[in-house]
Amino acid sequence: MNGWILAATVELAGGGAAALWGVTTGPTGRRVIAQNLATSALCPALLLLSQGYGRPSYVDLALLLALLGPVGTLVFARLLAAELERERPSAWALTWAAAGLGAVVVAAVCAATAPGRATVKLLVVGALLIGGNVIASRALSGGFQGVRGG
Amino acid sequence: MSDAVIVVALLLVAACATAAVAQRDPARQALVLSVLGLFLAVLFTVLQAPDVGLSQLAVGSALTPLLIMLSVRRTRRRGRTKEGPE
Amino acid sequence: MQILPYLVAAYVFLVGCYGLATSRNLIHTVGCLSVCQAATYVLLLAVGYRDGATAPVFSDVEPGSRPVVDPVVQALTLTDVVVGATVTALLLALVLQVAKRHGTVDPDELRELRG
Amino acid sequence: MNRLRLWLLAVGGAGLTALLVAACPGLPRFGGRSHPYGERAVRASLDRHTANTVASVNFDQRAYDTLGEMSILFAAVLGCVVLLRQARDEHRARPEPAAVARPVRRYALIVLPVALVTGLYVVAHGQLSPGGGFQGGVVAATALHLLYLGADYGALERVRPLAVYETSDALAVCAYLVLGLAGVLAGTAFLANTLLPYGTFNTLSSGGAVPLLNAAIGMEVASAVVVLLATFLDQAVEIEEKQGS
Repeated sequence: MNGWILAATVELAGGGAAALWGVTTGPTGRRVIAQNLATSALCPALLLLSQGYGRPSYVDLALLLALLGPVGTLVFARLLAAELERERPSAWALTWAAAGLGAVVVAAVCAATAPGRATVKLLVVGALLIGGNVIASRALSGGFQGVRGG
Repeated sequence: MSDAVIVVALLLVAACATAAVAQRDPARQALVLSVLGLFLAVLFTVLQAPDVGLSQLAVGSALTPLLIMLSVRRTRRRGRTKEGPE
Repeated sequence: MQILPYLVAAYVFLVGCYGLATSRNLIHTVGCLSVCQAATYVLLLAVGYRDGATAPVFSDVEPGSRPVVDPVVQALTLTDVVVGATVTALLLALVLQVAKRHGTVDPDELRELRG
Repeated sequence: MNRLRLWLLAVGGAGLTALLVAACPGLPRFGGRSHPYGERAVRASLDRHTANTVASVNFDQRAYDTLGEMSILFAAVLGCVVLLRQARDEHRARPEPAAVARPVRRYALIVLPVALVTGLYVVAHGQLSPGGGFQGGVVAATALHLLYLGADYGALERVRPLAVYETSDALAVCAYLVLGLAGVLAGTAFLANTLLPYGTFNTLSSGGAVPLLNAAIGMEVASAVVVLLATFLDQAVEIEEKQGS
């Protein structure tokens, strides 16, 4: 058990429990936000685990999650548009906190790996994670015109 | 002590499975199921099965929710057209 | 810790079964079935785990330098996940067909329709 | 009726719980050191220069199982297409174009190629790093549907000639079978990985037939998922019942 795995355990327990609580209670809009934040809580945990186990190839999991997690949220944003339009859920403090957490973890893992292709991959994961989550949050909160039709 | 992360992941999966069954509305269940998929992927990672974790992420994060939500939309729309014009 | 993963797998399976039996919406039933499927993944991977081992993937570690977990159960689980997703899709297609034919997705109403 | 059912469920569930809990101590100890099959699989995989043992099990040592699994996938997709075909009392309505906010559209258009490339990367490195045809195929197929999320169903339909994907699904299954039969023709066994050189360990072309079978599976899964989602999207978005029927 090293520091990386300990950090991942803490993040997993805290973020996971919070996401689970958020996704099972409250109005639909809040649940979708919790589903979105589950991505941003668990993706850094996967990066920390990859570093803790000393297996750079585990970063692929974080890459896939950063790529597909926001896509899943956009699916809900699209197909629950009518309900979300009424609620316009938003949780900007949490979204930016999660984005900051992602940035910190990516920076820490980057600092611990030798510069090279692995660093580029990590930066791509970070960019996809933060960009995706912010876009998905804005799509949920109706920060731009709601999604209609189709 | 080194198993703490496995225990945490297992407990999250168990709790999330309970929650997924307890949600009676299919759309809300789809939300919980997609989070369950994430927890499963993390559990597979700590059980040292990244291949399975990737597979679960690919299927659970976007594909299954999309299928369920499309079915929900179809059945709901059906209900609407049934009640609407007649 | 000795049997906790197996107990969790059994618990998840039973919870899924409970949901299957008490569900009032066929789409929800399909979701419960995928919870049951998750139990099989947990069970299989728990059987193959080994303390302090790493994944049997040698692209970034030297072969033989660290103990590895069992790859056979991982391969089984891998196909299980993909087949599980397609089974979910097939069942959802059946549900949509039921909804078209009978106009309801409540299993109890369906039983009444049959008379 | 309902109470009776619940009682029956409780009795059955209690019995099943007792049996499952009683079975738990009989299972191999969690985290134990004895994995006879696993050790042999790892040795066989290293003999054949395949870095990812899981891919070696799937596409070399147990390739026959993967064939069965692939036919399940094929049959399930076929079943969905048959079940959800357009019925006689339904007609296709043009889905109204959706108004998607510009940032979402931009995000979808940026991520779409990234996701496609990631899918191909995961398929191509299947025999080296975690990943393979199943995972990569699903990712690539999901990536295509970003067009539905970022624009509308019409945009997706324009770049998704369904017949092409149906054909490539069938072609990929055929390719897998032909690769298997090649072994028979060469005098060894069906799907035996003996024809191609094993290559250098930990390079893209290592592992003999594993990368080829892997690519066939990737193509099959990707086209199968596209066809699957197309039938569901048709149902949810396009096909409507005739009014007053």
